[in-house]
Amino acid sequence: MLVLAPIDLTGIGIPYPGLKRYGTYIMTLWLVTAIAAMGVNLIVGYAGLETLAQAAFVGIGAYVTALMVKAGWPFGLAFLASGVAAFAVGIMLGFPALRVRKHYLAFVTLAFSVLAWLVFRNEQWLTGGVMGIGDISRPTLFGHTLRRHVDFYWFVLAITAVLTFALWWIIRSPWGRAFTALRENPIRAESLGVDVRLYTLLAFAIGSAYGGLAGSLYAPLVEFIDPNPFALGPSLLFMLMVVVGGAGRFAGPFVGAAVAVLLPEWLRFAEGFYLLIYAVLVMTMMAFCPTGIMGLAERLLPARRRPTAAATAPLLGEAKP
Amino acid sequence: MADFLQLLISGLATGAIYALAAIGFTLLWQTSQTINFAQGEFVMLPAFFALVAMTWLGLPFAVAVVIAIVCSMLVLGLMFKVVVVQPLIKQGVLPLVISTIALSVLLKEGVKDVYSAEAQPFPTLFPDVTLSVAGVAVSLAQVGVLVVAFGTIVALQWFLGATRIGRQMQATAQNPTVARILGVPVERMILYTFLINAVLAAMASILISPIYLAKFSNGESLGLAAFVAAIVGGFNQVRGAIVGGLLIGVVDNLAAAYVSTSYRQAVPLILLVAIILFRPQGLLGRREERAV
Amino acid sequence: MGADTILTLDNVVSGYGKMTILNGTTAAIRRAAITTVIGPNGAGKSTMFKTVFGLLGARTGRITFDGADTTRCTPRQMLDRGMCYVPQGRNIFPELSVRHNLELGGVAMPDQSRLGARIEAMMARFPILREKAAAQASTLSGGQQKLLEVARGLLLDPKLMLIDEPSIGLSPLMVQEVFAILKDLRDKGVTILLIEQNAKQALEMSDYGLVLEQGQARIEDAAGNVLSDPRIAQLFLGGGLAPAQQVA
Amino acid sequence: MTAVLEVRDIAKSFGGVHAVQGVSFDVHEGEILGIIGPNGSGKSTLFNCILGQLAPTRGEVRIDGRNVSGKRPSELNRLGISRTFQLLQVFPQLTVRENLILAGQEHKGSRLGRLFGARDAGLGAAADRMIDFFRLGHLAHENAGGLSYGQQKLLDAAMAFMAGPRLVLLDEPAGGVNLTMLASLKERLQAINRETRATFVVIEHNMEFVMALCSRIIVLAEGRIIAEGEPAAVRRDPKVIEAYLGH
Amino acid sequence: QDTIKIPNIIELSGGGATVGNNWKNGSQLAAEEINAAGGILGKKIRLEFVDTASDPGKARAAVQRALDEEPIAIFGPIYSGSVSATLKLTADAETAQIMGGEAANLTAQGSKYLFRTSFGQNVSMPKIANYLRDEVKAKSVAVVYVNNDFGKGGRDAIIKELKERNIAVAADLSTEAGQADFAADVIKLKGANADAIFVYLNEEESARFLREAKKQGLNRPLIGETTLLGQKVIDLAGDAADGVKGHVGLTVDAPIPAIQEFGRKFQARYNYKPDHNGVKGYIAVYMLKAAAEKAGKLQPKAIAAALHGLTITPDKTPGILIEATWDDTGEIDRISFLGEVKDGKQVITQILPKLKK
Ligand SMILES: Nc1ncnc2c1ncn2[C@@H]1O[C@H](COP(=O)(O)OP(=O)(O)OP(=O)(O)O)[C@@H](O)[C@H]1O
Ligand SMILES: Nc1ncnc2c1ncn2[C@@H]1O[C@H](COP(=O)(O)OP(=O)(O)OP(=O)(O)O)[C@@H](O)[C@H]1O
Ligand SMILES: [Mg+2]
Ligand SMILES: [Mg+2]
Repeated sequence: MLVLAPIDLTGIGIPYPGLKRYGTYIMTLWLVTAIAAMGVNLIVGYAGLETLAQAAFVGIGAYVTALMVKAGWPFGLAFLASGVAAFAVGIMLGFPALRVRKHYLAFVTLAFSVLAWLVFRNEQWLTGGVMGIGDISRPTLFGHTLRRHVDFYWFVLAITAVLTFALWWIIRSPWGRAFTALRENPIRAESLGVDVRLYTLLAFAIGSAYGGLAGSLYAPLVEFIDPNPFALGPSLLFMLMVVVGGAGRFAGPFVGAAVAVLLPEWLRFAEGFYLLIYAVLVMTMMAFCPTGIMGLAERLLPARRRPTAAATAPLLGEAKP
Repeated sequence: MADFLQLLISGLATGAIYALAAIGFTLLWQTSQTINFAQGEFVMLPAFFALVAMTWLGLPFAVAVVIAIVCSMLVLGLMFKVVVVQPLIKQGVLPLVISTIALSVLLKEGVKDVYSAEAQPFPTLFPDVTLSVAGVAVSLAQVGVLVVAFGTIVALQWFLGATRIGRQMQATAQNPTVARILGVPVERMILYTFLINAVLAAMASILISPIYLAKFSNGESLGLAAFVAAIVGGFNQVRGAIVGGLLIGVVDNLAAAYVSTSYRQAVPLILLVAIILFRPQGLLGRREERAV
Repeated sequence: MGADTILTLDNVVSGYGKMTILNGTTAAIRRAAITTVIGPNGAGKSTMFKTVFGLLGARTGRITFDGADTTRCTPRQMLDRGMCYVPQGRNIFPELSVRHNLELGGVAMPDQSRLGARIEAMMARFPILREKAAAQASTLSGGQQKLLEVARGLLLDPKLMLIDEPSIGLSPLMVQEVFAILKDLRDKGVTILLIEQNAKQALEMSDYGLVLEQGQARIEDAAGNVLSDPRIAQLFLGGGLAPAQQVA
Repeated sequence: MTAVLEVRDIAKSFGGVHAVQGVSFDVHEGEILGIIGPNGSGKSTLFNCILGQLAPTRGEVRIDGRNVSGKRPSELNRLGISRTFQLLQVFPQLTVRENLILAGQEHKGSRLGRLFGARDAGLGAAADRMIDFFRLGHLAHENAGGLSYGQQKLLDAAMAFMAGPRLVLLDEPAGGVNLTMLASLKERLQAINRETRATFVVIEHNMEFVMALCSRIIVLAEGRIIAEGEPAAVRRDPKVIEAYLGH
Repeated sequence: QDTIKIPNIIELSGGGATVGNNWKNGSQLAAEEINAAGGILGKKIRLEFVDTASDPGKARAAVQRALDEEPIAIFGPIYSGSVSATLKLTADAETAQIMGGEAANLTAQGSKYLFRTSFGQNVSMPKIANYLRDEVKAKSVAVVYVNNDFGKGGRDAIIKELKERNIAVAADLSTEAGQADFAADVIKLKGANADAIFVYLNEEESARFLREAKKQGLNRPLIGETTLLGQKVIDLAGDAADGVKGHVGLTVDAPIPAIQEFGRKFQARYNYKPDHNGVKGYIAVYMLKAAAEKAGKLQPKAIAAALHGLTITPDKTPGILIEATWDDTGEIDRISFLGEVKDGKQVITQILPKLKK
């Protein structure tokens, strides 16, 4: 049986020896999902904003790539364009939310999520509507086609590595600190010269761009796209993934995506009931370890003594922002 | 003109459904500062309690309704509070929100696997009569929903604002630690919140299932509509739910008739964004003031 | 321990997570007197209050209140036994009105019929609260919010009142007013345990002083003695601050 | 002497509440100005209007003679104006040291440069000095949310100094701070004031602190200035005693 | 190894859950019968059900996985989008994919390994169009459809057929899956003044639509395809369903004993009446059995080859219910029905012969 331990693979990047085409496919899907989830983690975990539209951004990336590739553009260009498109839409979407308080960004993204889905579905001339777009070819690299699953897996792994490094760099830079400041206390941050509007937009747009980039890889991975995976429900699942993995923890999205993508594998014996089990697991997880799997790991590995959020929360409302 | 009236009336009737579902959002927001993403499923589920009572146990409808309400209080009230909310109330909003997302999956899949994936007809509390007033057709069930929605919201508004228990519930939401210091039975207040929400959900379920049909996936669209209604009306005001609900119902119908059927869902959402931009506290909401 | 102690801490240890803050604290608080706790920032004063009131579990040691062991009591049980607590910082219900905030202070009052009268009494004492009775509490100024909190804490008729730095944010006039009320209460037989950084003024009206440092009670003495203790003056009373001037 | 800060006829109403009703004053370079007044007299509201946190109903604020009305707090901060808030405002889940670095980083280099530059934006040493000064050394790597009230208050004040500001507005920096620390805080303010000619405006109810620190005091009551002048003179003013100090 | 595993990659959750569960129950029933009767070529079969969550990406993953284990055939998906996303995989693996999609374009994509279990819209819509022209004698038709791949595909197909027959399209209304309120749609239909209305919605929406139509007194012929005349819609809509007419591809109410017997068995086992997706799942298994027996071996490529041009008759394979033939694009051909709803019952009024006989 295929019991995948994702940790074995991230480190060395070698597809599991027993993996067949499907295994490689699933691993690739996991990476793609993790890229999008990293974006959500930046928005939700670090900057403390809320997004219910990541799937829509994945969709934007997927459609941009599909259309460009079908029109004969090289994949590299389509990939960049997908990121840029998602970034730009992210900025436009962030603007109205700046006028108001925190939760409203979530509401705006929720509305956007549904609107984007409607556009994907209704504008058949462009997006193929409910029939979707098929036959999206995989890129070629130096004249070498990545049609084979394993080749494409390596390609995606390389991109994931680059994107992971980039995000890690952003988060450990002063920008990352500013993002955290948005989460913790935007008013105080503003008074310390942190341009809250700009950083809010940046966090949201960068996170969304990661969604777009993930979408750009998703389209050639599946070789077919239609509006369904870009609806509101999947956006919620991205949030869920990130929090289950551990919001605000760097490895969180990878773990969360692994759970979301690979858990159905592990629960295969349960057939139709796997969603039930998944839901129960998530709820139990939240109840006993709201900091997610990475939070749990930190707690269990005593090496790093860093009080968790729960332990340091002031008992009285003293520091309530 | 008759068409317009028909659209308006139908929209109001559907809007009352949304309002009933939206009350739960505002109630939970006001009393536990949580967004319950399972609210749609909360309204979907009780009808199935009644169906189980009727088809599996062979009980008459009236008894089944009572059973549905009691079961809802146990499952959506007591169990939800003890199993989901209690461990999470101190952990901030995000884990709780995530838990409700998972819960919505659980309820939906549970009903599908345990009962059926098929839509089920559901008996109505009101006789199946269609009234025709000035060329406009209205069914009695719709009127019933409208009246009940209004009544409930008025009662709830009064309860939260004008009774001590109601205010203790609000206090618990706004600052549970201080509420505890002052001796507010915080646990009990949270429980009340969820019991009330459960009863409301059960009522909504029983009222709307004859129109909507009982189906495991009903919560999806209902939840979204209710959510939008709650924001439009004003998240922190129970009476906002009714205005928001009715407005969304009407706007949705008018949009389908006069804008585009394939973009009808978009119009309430655009309204939502407009509201957020120009009146973020919602139509009836009050401004939350003083940030510094 | 004489009959005149109402609260005792016996080797109490407590803290947050892995951190131990109260480190074997031992103290005895006299009945019907004002005791002021002073100490440097981070000494564990507030932690001591939270532990006494049952918000923070004591890891070891024993706390007795009014003759009974209350080491494991919950806040609600402490309230029912006649202790109330006004915490440090800002602790209002921001979206409720001022009147409703006040009213919530009386939740634990055994005789609810007196609540209205008590609220009236408080509003008479602090007219600004009456003026703003219908306003949302979050719209009050910083000091007004603290005042609201103090007034809310004074609603009950406790045997012992824990009050953590009530003077922060209050204008001198208001501080005098609050201290006067505390003295009145003491005269009626209520025990007051007070934390103050405004130490001189607080000790001047207190009966006893308790100096807490690094989670341990270093000095327990009559307020006058504490005030005149040269070590205290140097360590805690800010010897460097405006030595010549004394405020009226 | 040039006025660093000119406040011209600022007024702010919330619905029917007239919190500030036409306040004007100048603050000169190198001055330490105290603002006192009864609770609810409009002091914090005035600060919030000056610093762009609230839009005043009317009036104008000038920095170095330039009208800055309508500028956002972060823009003002980058002009060299920093502040503290009356209610505690730290970043609870960042460590003390991170709090301090954050407080200074937006003043270092360009935004893009910060993205590619050092992790601590070159502020590590400055932060450590600040930590030592406020005797928070043992807490440097604790989350700020776990500090005691007074410690957070000190941290809050320390953050206001991280960027080397020219003008600092402090809203009740002394509340809850131990008197010994308070004396150091006062000395620190005075030292900075001497060395960099930084200007301070301080709202405070602790009269000893205000009297010892400030060279001039403005007294607000019901949103208006009722007295202004040398500390000693203000303290003797019967209007002030009546409204604020008591007897 | 005595049992062979056959993967069913179907919509068990998400928008297609109802459809997928019908298929699941139908195919399970068939598998049990076949196993009780000795299996396929002496081997017992075991169906494995894998959820696509109604998402093409997941469907693709699941099909990929199933193919890695080299099954003799793949069942599903049912949503046409998911079929589109997966048909290349099965073609590459040279494995028969017996699926439930009805979109017209599926069989047009040149896969030699795709097989329908019901009429594609490219077959059913011409029949409806003929019916509208010949029986209803409509000069103008209003179309109301659900805006998903099922409804949109049907809408595109019917409009093409109507145009070819010079029938005007008086209104073209899309509705949402899960839509509750059809007041606006009915008003628009009333305004359109068409000779007939073609309704192409899912079950619940069909029922809600019919109720609203009755409430507002929409007195035009309501014509549907299979779903609209299904028992489920009749149950849900009550007397509002009376009078609707249309074409029925496959129905448990067909006046054919084998089908009715199947309906009873299904009802007894699962306690509800199957819709045509239940029938699709059921016959899928029998298709496989017949093809494997024709090929004489359990080898994927041989089975697929055997299905091409295969006619399965109920006398040899009773489970196929009605004689059916597959051409070399995988299109199914069999008889179908015209029917209407009378007094809460579906009544078959006419049997339409196979297209090619
Ligand atoms: N919620 C908490 N989580 C972790 N540590 C805490 C928490 N609250 C306080 N501490 C730590 O406990 C120590 C004592 O805190 P406490 O609040 O009791 O001090 P205090 O004497 O009241 O000081 P202050 O005069 O500043 O109010 C501090 O050093 C602080 O770091
Ligand atoms: N958002 C608001 N809405 C309504 N009234 C407000 C609001 N903010 C402040 N006020 C009122 O304005 C007045 C001035 O408040 P402000 O906070 O400026 O007082 P302050 O001088 O800082 O008092 P303190 O010394 O108590 O901090 C108060 O009466 C207060 O109730
Ligand atoms: Mg303290
Ligand atoms: Mg103030």
